[in-house]
Amino acid sequence: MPATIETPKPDFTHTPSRDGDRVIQFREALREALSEEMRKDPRIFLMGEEVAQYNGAYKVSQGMLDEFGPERIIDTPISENGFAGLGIGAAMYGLRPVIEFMSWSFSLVAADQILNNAPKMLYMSGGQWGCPIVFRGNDGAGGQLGSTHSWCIEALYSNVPGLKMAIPSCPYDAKGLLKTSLLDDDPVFFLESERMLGDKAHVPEEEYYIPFGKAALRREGSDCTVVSFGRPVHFCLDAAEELAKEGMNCDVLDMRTVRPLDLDAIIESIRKTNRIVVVDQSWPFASVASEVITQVCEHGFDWLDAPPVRVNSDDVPTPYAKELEAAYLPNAHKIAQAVRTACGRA
Amino acid sequence: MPATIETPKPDFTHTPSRDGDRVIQFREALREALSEEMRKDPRIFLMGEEVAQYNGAYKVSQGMLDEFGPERIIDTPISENGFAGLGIGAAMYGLRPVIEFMSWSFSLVAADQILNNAPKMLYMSGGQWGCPIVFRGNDGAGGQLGSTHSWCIEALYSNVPGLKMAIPSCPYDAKGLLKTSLLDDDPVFFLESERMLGDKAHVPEEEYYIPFGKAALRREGSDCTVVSFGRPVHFCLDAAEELAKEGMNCDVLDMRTVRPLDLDAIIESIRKTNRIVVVDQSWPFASVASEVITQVCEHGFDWLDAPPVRVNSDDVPTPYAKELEAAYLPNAHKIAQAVRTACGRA
Amino acid sequence: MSMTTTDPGVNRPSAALADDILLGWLRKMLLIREFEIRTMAAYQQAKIGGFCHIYNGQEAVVTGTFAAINDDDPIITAYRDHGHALARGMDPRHCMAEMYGRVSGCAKGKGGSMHMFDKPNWLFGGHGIVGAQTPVGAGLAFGAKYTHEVLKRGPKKVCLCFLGDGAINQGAFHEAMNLAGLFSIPVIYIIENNGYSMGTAIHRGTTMHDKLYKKAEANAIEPIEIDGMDVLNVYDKFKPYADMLREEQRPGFVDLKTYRYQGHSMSDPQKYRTKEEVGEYQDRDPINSLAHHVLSQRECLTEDEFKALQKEVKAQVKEAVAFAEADPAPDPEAELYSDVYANPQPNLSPIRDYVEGAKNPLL
Amino acid sequence: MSMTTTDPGVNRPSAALADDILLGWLRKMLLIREFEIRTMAAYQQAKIGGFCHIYNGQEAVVTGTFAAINDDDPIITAYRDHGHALARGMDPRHCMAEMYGRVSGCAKGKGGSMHMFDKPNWLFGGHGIVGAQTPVGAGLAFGAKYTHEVLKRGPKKVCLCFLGDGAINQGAFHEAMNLAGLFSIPVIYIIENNGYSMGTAIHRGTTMHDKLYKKAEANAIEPIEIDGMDVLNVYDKFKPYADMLREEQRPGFVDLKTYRYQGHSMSDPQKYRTKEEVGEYQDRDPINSLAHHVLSQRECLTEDEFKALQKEVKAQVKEAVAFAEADPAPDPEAELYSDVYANPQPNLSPIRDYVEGAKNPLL
Ligand SMILES: Cc1ncc(C[n+]2csc(CCOP(=O)(O)OP(=O)(O)O)c2C)c(N)n1
Ligand SMILES: Cc1ncc(C[n+]2csc(CCOP(=O)(O)OP(=O)(O)O)c2C)c(N)n1
Ligand SMILES: [Mg+2]
Ligand SMILES: [Mg+2]
Repeated sequence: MPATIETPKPDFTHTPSRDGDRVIQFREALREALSEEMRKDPRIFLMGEEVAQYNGAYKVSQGMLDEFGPERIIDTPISENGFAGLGIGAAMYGLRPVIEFMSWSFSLVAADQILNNAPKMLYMSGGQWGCPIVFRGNDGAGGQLGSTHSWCIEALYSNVPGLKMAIPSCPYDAKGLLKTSLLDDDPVFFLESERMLGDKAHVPEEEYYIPFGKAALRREGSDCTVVSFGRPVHFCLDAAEELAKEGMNCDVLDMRTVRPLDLDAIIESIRKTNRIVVVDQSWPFASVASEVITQVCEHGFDWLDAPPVRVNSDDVPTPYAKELEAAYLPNAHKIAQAVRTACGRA
Repeated sequence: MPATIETPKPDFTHTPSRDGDRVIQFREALREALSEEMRKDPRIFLMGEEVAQYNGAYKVSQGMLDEFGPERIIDTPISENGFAGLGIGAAMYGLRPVIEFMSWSFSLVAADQILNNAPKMLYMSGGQWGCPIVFRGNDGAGGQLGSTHSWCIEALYSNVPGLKMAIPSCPYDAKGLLKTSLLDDDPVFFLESERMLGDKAHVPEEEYYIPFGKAALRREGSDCTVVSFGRPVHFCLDAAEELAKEGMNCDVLDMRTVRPLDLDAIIESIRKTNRIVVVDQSWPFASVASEVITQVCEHGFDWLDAPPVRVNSDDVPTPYAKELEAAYLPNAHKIAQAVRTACGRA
Repeated sequence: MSMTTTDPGVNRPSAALADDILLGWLRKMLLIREFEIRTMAAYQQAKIGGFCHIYNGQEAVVTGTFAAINDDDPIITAYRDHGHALARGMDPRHCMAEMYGRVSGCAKGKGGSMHMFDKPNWLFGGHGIVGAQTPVGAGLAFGAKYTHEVLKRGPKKVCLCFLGDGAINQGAFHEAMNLAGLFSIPVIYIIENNGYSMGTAIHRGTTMHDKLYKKAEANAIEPIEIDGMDVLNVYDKFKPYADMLREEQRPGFVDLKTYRYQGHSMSDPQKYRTKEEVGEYQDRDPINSLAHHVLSQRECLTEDEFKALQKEVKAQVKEAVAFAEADPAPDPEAELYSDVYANPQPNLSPIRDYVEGAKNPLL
Repeated sequence: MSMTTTDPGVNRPSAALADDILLGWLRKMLLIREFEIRTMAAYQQAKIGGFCHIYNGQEAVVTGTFAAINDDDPIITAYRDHGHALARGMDPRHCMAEMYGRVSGCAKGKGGSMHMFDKPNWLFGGHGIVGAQTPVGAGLAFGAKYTHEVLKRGPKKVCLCFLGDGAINQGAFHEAMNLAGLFSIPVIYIIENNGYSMGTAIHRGTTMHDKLYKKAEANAIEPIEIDGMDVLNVYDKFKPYADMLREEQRPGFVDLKTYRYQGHSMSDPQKYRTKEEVGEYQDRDPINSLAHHVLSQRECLTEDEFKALQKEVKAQVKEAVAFAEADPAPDPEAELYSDVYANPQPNLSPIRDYVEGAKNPLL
């Protein structure tokens, strides 16, 4: 019988302040999370295209080859299905792999491994073997990368039971959520954004973990609930700022994980605001936005004074041209407009 | 410049009666649609695993090798990504491929081709090359096939713009919708059900086409709107029958295509019933059911007197054991219960 | 291609094995054969559902290869997996109960025929998507090598990853072979080359079907061909090969030629081959061959003992069926929402909270 | 491996070509080089967005292979595609306008640098997902063969499907090769083997990197190796090979050794190779080689004519840039929701109805 080594449970009680002057980039926060956990647990390794010698296509793993060596920071050929599956086998064997997709857009060639194997192994084996693995990489439009390179895979993959999904919006959360992911015993799909990797903010040097399924209230207001996750959270805050000038005040909820989804926080907010706008940078049809709205209607219908409104990317393949892409993506203007609609002021 | 050959537009004016005694199986209706169109258009060919010499794993293509020969009924190795991509290239070149997935569950290995290429080619090329292709096969639980073989891919794939998706519930529609798919200039994802291939009903011998985006009202009632597509439509009808005995009468809408989705028919119905239950055999999170509820809330919120209710498969990998699978799938009992809930009678 | 050859005579590795070992193989193969006969019967009575793939004819493959490796070497295979489970030591009762969809099944009835997992015996499944187990197999071997070299725990291992001849055509396998060749991962790909993938004879689906080893060589993997109808031959050829790969910690590829007597699955009319062809292979039946060897060559078994052995195995399988019949079905209330997450949390699903299920009977 | 060899002397196919043809090649290569120089400049000025992959150093590949086939043979390639578009005859103005994201771009600004499509010239893209074009290429060749044999229209064709050395490691390619070998599909896979996939030197990512032909042979495809730094050599080796495959309607595989002078994309610090290595290849620059040939060996061009040619090409590219600069950006109102469906219908989207967009400028 394979030996079982317990992974420590994350300590969620320690929650250092978000304020401070240790300002680092989003990518550095990710690296810090990875490195801290790798130092403690030799079973963790990082594998993906260009993660080692090239220091990461987006420099998330910069310097990690030097610290951890080629046995634990591993360059792969362009074989996403192959190395995702390899990670799954290694996880079943008892290791704790972190598989980097240079972009989640490239994970479609690995869809079978990541959707049919990782999230279902525990069930298919009747509880014998789980799959503690983290898949991570860039998600969403990276800036004029065109239609094959701009996937928001949360809409597709969140449908699948057995996986967890984290989508941080800021460096502080990136570190805390990734550290939690690395200790989790289930497959975690961790979605970063190329457009945010250079974002800077205070990140505590000390260790901390952010629990899954706990939304963060980024701004308070009683006129409308605005729900989002990942990069569009910033557009929501911009919109809220703009709307405040018009006398409309929003609760802005950053979900942080979409599976689990902190419905309680949303319901609590709409009990106050009675209105909701959901902002999601993926295509609309059968998206996380659809799901949030559905859950809100199922569980908070009576609190709603107006139809829920969603803001997604436009329902077209992501265009290349700057003007088209800008028109396509959610932005503060569209969100503000949606809030006005939700509040009957459009 | 490659020559362009116009494909005739389907004639939707001819709608033969659904009643009659030419009773054939669902699979025969599919075969009839394929064969009729293949006789008229030599550009159509059928490709997939075991479609030719074996006469189809599920006998949809029985006898077609004899009629059309090995150039047009083509057996492939187990290389879904390869032959789906091959079909896409052939479609771009000017042919009209029909690619059979033995099961849509096996299309995950081809996800990149069918989601990144087929639906986006027209856009990426700025209108130069479309992709007139039909992907078809079994979708949903086939009867104790376990978690990797029971996918309902509509939840995942319907998110993607550029594709169309048809999900017939009966032989009559199977023929008419597949014939329409074969004349369409866009990629059509055509979802059959192993559990229905043997279903028998009257199918007119003559040619007819069913337009996309037109739901069929399968039963009328004013107490609740029940929306579904594909196999669960039958469970909805059973539930409606049961509920009628309790004095509750349902509109049962069979959507027939989910992209396009006939929202107008749904709204029309809820203006009468003010209540809605959506039945979808896929997992709930970010499913077509979520989308239907969201669209209804966006466009028909004021008509709703009660929270919308959905019935999905349970949110777990599909179990093997008969009892677990039965508990997992939507059924008439669950649907009736959902309608009672929607009508405040639970 | 480099072929590992063995002397026909006394230098065969199997010649050095004790009689008991060979008798153990015979028992194993009889058990698998008998188990499958009962499986077919139960399937025909609709006691077993879903897809069900019978192993008859291929018994020498698992018996011979498993004999050449260690009990703690990881194993992974496709959906035609009853033989692997039994040969690896799974109690036939749990194997049968799984197919019956019962609580004492190896996966508590959640997996079924295609998904036999046995953690105590290092069997990592039973996988239904053709070819999908091949990168996972590389990962198991990677895990073993990493554990040995980086974590400094555990011995040098090899992973046996089985796949069918039809699975060769999945891109996943080529990615896996390239990774294995590149990283020198000790995974041994064993093609159970029974000549057909469903109704497709190998030459109709696979290029270079008579030189499959080229597919390995293209990925810097040293291949070997083995006739799999004779378990002694399988062991003799495979043992030194596996030993070498274990020692050198690098990948392998075995074109193991075998044959399945039954249809692809329980619903296969088998029009794609002749009765004569099946008969030719049955004339070289692996069980008969080994029986002949121990009865007439080694003479370490008498006819009476053989009959007793057959009887014993029959009884064991009969008991396994009775066990499965008597075993209760899983209770949806307790089992539907368990084993989905190792670490269940609130709000993971819009439907219900996940729970911890009953302990797996094998653990 | 079977290598198609050609005499070094007068029997070379290119020796029989008229001077004009070779001068046309020279012009083509100069055009590509100049175009890429301007592309880099425009990218650095942020006039071009997204990923942008420069073709410098590889010009002889497209020039030599395209010269060996017909204008109506289908072509498909990866994202490093400016050279293919220009060599195939796309007006540089539409090519540059595409990268500028303007309405007169070959994809009306919807595709960008990685997605150059040119229907009149049978160029089926520019594809961004590594390896994904390889089954599609098999499909184009299948389409051509089907059109010829089943529809009884059109001539025998070959499809050239280009891919990088890194793309070899995608499973899609192996599935495609097996299908091509099995169905005898006239697709010629041309590995533009520039030795690197991003920062990964070929031996670090690909087994049998010095015998790539083994990957083809494993799929019953007869391969060939060509040094791609000299366009005459490319043509001489490729022409008879392509002719044979066209005639016999079967697949090919070319390990075409070339080199890229620039980084992988515009944001590559290139720490994985030395300046010396780049210099060695630049010493064998394909443009210089051909210039030398026509100036000093064939003597069909004078120094003055060469200078005039260079000037003319410079002017043409400059004009293309000016064209792109002046061209308007697409109007989201008209173009965002067009070209999504060839047959738009109501209710396809919850957001808005799809529309017909402006006619593509190339059509
Ligand atoms: C990706 C995928 N495609 C198709 C199938 C359906 N299928 C199941 S088994 C099989 C044949 C496999 O043949 P082979 O690999 O030779 O194994 P054997 O059945 O002979 O043991 C097919 C096509 C599947 N399970 N997965
Ligand atoms: C499936 C997939 N994985 C990763 C990438 C990111 N990527 C783009 S180009 C590239 C390197 C490809 O190298 P090669 O095939 O040798 O082509 P070259 O750039 O040398 O022309 C990578 C990893 C991608 N586009 N698609
Ligand atoms: Mg087989
Ligand atoms: Mg390269």
